[in-house]
Amino acid sequence: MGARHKSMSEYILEMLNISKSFAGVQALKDVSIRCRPGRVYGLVGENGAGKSTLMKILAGAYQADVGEIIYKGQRREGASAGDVIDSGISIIYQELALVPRMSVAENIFLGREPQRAFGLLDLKSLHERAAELTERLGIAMDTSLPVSELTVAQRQLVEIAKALSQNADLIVMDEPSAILAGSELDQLFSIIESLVEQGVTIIYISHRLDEVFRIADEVTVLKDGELVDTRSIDQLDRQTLVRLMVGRPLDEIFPRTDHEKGELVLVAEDVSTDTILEGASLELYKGEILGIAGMVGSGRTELARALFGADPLTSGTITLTGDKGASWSNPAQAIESGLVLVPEDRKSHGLFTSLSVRVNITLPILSRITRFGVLQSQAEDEVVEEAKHRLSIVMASADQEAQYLSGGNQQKVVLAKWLETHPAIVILDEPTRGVDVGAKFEIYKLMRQLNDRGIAIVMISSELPEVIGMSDRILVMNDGRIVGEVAQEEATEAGIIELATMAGAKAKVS
Amino acid sequence: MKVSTPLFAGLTDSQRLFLRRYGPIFAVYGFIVVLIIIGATQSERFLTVRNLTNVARQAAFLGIVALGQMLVILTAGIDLSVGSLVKLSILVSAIVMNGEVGNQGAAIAATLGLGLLVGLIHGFLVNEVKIAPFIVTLASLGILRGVSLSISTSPVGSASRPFIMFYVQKIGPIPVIALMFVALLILTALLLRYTVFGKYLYAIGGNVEVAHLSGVPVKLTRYGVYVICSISASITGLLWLSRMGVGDPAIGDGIELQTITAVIIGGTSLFGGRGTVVGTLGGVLLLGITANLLVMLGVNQFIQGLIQGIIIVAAVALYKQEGD
Amino acid sequence: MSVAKPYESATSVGGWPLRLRLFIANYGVYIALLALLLAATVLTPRLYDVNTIAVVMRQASQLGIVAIGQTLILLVAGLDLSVGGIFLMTSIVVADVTNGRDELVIPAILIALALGALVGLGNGVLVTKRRVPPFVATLGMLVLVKGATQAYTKGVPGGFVPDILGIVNQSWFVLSIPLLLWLGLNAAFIFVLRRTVYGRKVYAVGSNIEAARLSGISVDAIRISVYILGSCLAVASGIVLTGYVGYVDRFIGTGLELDSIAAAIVGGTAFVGGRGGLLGTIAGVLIIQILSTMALLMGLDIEVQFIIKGLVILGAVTLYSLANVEA
Amino acid sequence: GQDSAMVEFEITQEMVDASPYLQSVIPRLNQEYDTSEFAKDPPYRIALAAQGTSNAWSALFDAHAYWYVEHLGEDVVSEFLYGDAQASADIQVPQVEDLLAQEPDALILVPMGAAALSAPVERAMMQGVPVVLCASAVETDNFVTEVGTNLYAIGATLAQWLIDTVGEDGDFLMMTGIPGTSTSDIMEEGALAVFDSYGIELLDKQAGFWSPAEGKKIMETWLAQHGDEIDGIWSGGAQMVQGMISAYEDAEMSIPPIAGGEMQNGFLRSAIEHGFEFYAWMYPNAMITICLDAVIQILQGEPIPRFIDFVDTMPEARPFTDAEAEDYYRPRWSDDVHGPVTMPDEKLAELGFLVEEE
Ligand SMILES: Nc1ncnc2c1ncn2[C@@H]1O[C@H](COP(=O)(O)OP(=O)(O)OP(=O)(O)O)[C@@H](O)[C@H]1O
Ligand SMILES: Nc1ncnc2c1ncn2[C@@H]1O[C@H](COP(=O)(O)OP(=O)(O)OP(=O)(O)O)[C@@H](O)[C@H]1O
Ligand SMILES: [Mg+2]
Ligand SMILES: [Mg+2]
Repeated sequence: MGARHKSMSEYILEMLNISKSFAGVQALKDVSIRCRPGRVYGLVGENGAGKSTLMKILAGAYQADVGEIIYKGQRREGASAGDVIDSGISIIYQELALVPRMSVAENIFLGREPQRAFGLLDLKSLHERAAELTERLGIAMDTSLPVSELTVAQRQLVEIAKALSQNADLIVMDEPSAILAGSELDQLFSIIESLVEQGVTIIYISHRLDEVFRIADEVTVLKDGELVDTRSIDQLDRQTLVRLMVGRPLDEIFPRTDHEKGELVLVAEDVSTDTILEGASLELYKGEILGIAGMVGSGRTELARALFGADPLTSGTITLTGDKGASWSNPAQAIESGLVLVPEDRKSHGLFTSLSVRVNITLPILSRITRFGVLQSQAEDEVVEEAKHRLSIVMASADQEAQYLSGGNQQKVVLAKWLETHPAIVILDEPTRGVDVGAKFEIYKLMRQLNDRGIAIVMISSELPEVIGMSDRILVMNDGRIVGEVAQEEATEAGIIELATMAGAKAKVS
Repeated sequence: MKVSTPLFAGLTDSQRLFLRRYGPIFAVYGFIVVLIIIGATQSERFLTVRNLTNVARQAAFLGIVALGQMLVILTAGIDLSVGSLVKLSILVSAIVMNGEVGNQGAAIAATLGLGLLVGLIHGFLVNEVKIAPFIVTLASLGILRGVSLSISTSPVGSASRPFIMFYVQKIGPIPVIALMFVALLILTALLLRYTVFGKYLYAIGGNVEVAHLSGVPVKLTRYGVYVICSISASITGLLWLSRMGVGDPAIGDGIELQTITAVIIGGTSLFGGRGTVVGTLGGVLLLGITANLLVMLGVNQFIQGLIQGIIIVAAVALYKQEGD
Repeated sequence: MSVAKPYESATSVGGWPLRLRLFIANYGVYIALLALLLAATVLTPRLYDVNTIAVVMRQASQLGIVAIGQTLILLVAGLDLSVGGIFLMTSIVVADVTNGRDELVIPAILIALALGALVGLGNGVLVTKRRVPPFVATLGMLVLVKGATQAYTKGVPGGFVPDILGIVNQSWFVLSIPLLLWLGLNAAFIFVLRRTVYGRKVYAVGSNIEAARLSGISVDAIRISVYILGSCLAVASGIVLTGYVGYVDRFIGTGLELDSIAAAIVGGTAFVGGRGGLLGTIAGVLIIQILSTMALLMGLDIEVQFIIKGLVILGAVTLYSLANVEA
Repeated sequence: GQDSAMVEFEITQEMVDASPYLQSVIPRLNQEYDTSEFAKDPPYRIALAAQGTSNAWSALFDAHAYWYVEHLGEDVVSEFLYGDAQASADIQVPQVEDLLAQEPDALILVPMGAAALSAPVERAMMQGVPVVLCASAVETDNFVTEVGTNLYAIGATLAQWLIDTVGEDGDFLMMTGIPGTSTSDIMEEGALAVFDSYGIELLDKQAGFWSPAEGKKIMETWLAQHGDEIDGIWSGGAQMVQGMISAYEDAEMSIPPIAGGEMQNGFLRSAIEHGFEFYAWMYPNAMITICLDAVIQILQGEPIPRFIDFVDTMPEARPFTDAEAEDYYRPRWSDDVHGPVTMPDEKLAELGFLVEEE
């Protein structure tokens, strides 16, 4: 890829000695990066290392406290988000940045609508150009549909179309792959390759290191807001990169323990809800990890929500076997029966950001630490203290508001909350999404510990290596149905992707 | 997050989408048709040109502010101060005009300038100090009211003769004020549909974060809507002066609640990002026709309040609102 | 949903140290109250007269009791504009049912509470089951309740207020029944909010409704119950007001709905829910009440009082905003 | 004894010069309106834009109206159009337009804002609909006649009585009705003119919004602030006096002379109970019957005075003092009733204004 460099000495972008603090938190300290045209730069680091902050400074969303940005040879001062886009920098944000109720076309050109005099919109060219773009990307869709009607993968592609529409010379992608898998990922990479051929520079942020090795020319590592190093990809191997990120070598092997398959704990038969989910059946055994793989939008989250009683069933039954033999129709009853769900969207479905860690952790088990509906502070303190130790949660105090914790610790708080209910079954929906390597392996270890205590786990994940590495069995979903089951020993990425993407897969189920 | 209503069962996706978007509008116009039928059959004077033009002109008073209010609500804001601003505008315009034709221009300029100033202050507090619009405008509801009553608690100033006559002027059978409202309706509809500014309102209401990161000038746009809304209140103050001839501080209480009710009944989401001019017109007409009918039909005064309450609650409860 | 939004929270003045910010967030309102009390020693020393204190406390109690309900509702990200209608309804019920007879006071109060609960239920159902924004739902209920009272009374409320309700007007030094009721209700609800499961759930629902739902909380039930509590507290305040006025006054408690919201907000309860509490509201109520008494003592006109109140609200939320705490 | 209510008081030229209200009223006292242009044959369609559902005064006003229309019979009034302004000018202005859209033969208006209703009144006249103002004024002279009383004189008289009773060196407080309403503002104007003429500086003046609750709230603070200093109180209405009495009662202090009572049963009851000196004026809701009579007269084309003081047709509606409190108190009336009442007792009973016999 590096063959086409026109003038190696010439940087398209230099961010020099950038520092930024948010009231109390030093997010970036004296960080410098330099990018040449037509190259792909990986940007990696643990959660909270400052990657997104650095990119938001580039985008003009934040102003750096100290430091300068030289773009295309010119020093940039106090540019607004709009100026930055006009200057040829596009950013695809970590959180999808689309307005749900507006149409695809309107979203693509938001902020830079084709217009005539007096701020009048040029609606004709808006739609023509949107259609042209989606076609060029090979994602032809009705650009007058509101974005809220698209699947998540389609939305991600709209994001990319939006970046392309800006004819950018530099595109930043902040974890664009977090919700992509399989063919969509390949599609993304081929788009990146063609962009690079046109001389566009890409900054690519990801926690999935294989992707970084697959496309990056150079990798910059941040840690705790400081620059660790920038190296060419050929001078790096996976272990070195992980060590640079985490600060110590990390044993990157999925922890396994040997155990017998336990007794049957849960049976779901022919479960459907008002959503895409249709006729899902599964069995779950004590002490196992049941992986659930599939493309984004294949209905995995819907399956989890159905099992948890969060969405009403339109058909089917879910029952616990064994001595409890319960069934349920809402989360409260599910929790009562010993089944919990750790939702995929931590911030909007899992965490009470404005409340203290203490309140977050004890919420589902209040009845255990109350007498006559009155909270017993001492009992509560014990619970929180124990959770803190068991999961090694880093926090200033139990009364700290959850929003001030780092991402990884927030995830741990959500986990702790559910583990405190002493569940028999835990459903983890994307437990490691957006979580850095270090924290990831801590979560893996924790899952094994739960297994050892006889807890059954359902793990939904879009990261195939993780599903294959951790699960005892893997169910593959496609278009709202379960289309196959793969044993751990037989699982390969290719095999799963084939099942997950096959059209009309329904026929394959026995 | 997915909302499913039994009402929508058995429809295709695009029908569902259509209904979700335009359902409230059909509902509100359905209500209006029912009221018109009641009016036409129960009172021979309801469907007269005289009464209809009367209703149309009255609609302008609520409607113009409601349009401003709708723009603010589209950005997920709210303006509780419009009633007090109408009051203050009436006083300022009456005092400056003081019955003189020669002062008309100055009075209009001063009143619109007042709206501009108040809108800018709202925009500043919302944008720069980052206070919730509800609270900003709740505070200015009190402050503007206090300022008005400090200027005068009794009627002051007066309109010039031509300015008073403006109220009764007609083109054909239609009052000029009603035509002015129609013009503003069309203008607002065009603004929302065909201008960048309009798109930005929806974008900010849909997701302010996304709008900002997409390079939408969020602050500028918000300054714009608060200024437009305040100016719509100033214009209404001027219309009131024309209607009354004198500046009376007795006017202006409760307009904010009426406009918000009209906007919401018209299907605009208080969460922002969704709403139409046609819907707002429907809300304004529904409230206006209800009030007119209560008088026309000589409805027992003691149950008038109850009827109004039932209509408002029924109208907002009929369609399940979409949350965020 | 209270997902942290960088755009909204990244203020341009962000340089304030965290400790100062938290200090302002937690104690700002008390400092403001202290400052006001200090200012009063110079401006209106009369405020420190035992009688004046008694008057301020009695009037603060009327506002304070409603403000408890309003705070609870704000905590679940709601809002209640219907309390004005409830005051009127309460005083009509009291006069109508008792017609001046002391022995019927208890039944009258129970009926008023039941009707109040019904209004709260209406608010709650509109907000939860029909997803009507609280502002509009409670506004609609306000018009409905006022309309219903009008239809019932034919414009003229009949009956007398029983003499026994006059005890709300008695003071022993600064102590009075309304003050004791206010303090008692505060103590009870502070306990409920801090130390009971119910209180935790209220905060959880206000902080993140989706997470609360997935945590097994019946969020609709919690929200409806809070609206019902809010209405019942408005009834309690309405009874105190009725005893205070001694007549059925159509304008009874006018302005208390907005004042109660203002008191809670000034006291640091977040408009978006999930943050704040009653201690702050007590301070907020005192600030608003003392300000209006001071304005009277200084002979300021009513119109000036509107302006002062507005400025105080703006001042308080500006501070909270600068301290980067959602208001 | 009617003598106790005699107050010597003169409207000076200075006062007239300073008061647009007097400038409007005084000339009209001797004017007649030639109503021939409005003459037509009965029955008539009459519109009433009333204060509407807001308090007992206006409820009885409406009751008198409906009763009197019925009393006149269908041959005289064939259709009676009614607008309920809920005491708000915002509601009344469009309502008057709605009423005029029905093209009535005449309009009776109880204006909720002196200026707010001026232009609508002029437009009605332009449309050929004669307007009778009832109980309150507007800021234009373009109407047929006004039924009411000289509110300026009332306010001034109340102040004069207070000064006569207490002395010029007394410390006085003033509580007005709703600022911005002409009734309140004009009474206030008259009172201030008199206080000024004696060079009296008031302790304080506040708006009590004609509400017992507001009246009590303000009085409580006044008591805390001025306590025994207070020698007399001027009040723009009896409801507020009820609140004041309650505040005095709570404070266990004796009540000073109060100018501003009315023939309102609740006020009279507690005034008798507490035995303080007061001066009361009357503002009978029954004046609507005079307004209806005036309308009929106009539609019959008979000339009519441009200002009709209700005292002239309703002699029982003159001011009185505490000495006559017992004479005006009616044990069978409920507290809300404002007298004098001219309709029969059954009507009061129907409305629930009569206390059940023990
Ligand atoms: N708006 C903000 N206000 C306060 N602190 C912030 C803000 N944005 C980021 N931070 C803090 O700055 C630090 C860096 O955050 P940033 O989002 O840049 O990390 P990141 O490297 O992108 O992490 P991740 O991999 O989890 O996305 C973190 O400690 C974070 O808590
Ligand atoms: N058409 C759609 N409209 C609105 N939301 C959608 C749509 N499709 C998917 N979503 C939302 O996107 C998220 C992911 O979709 P879904 O749950 O169907 O897929 P999944 O298999 O769980 O994939 P993943 O877990 O990778 O997101 C869900 O929260 C779902 O509500
Ligand atoms: Mg990040
Ligand atoms: Mg999912």
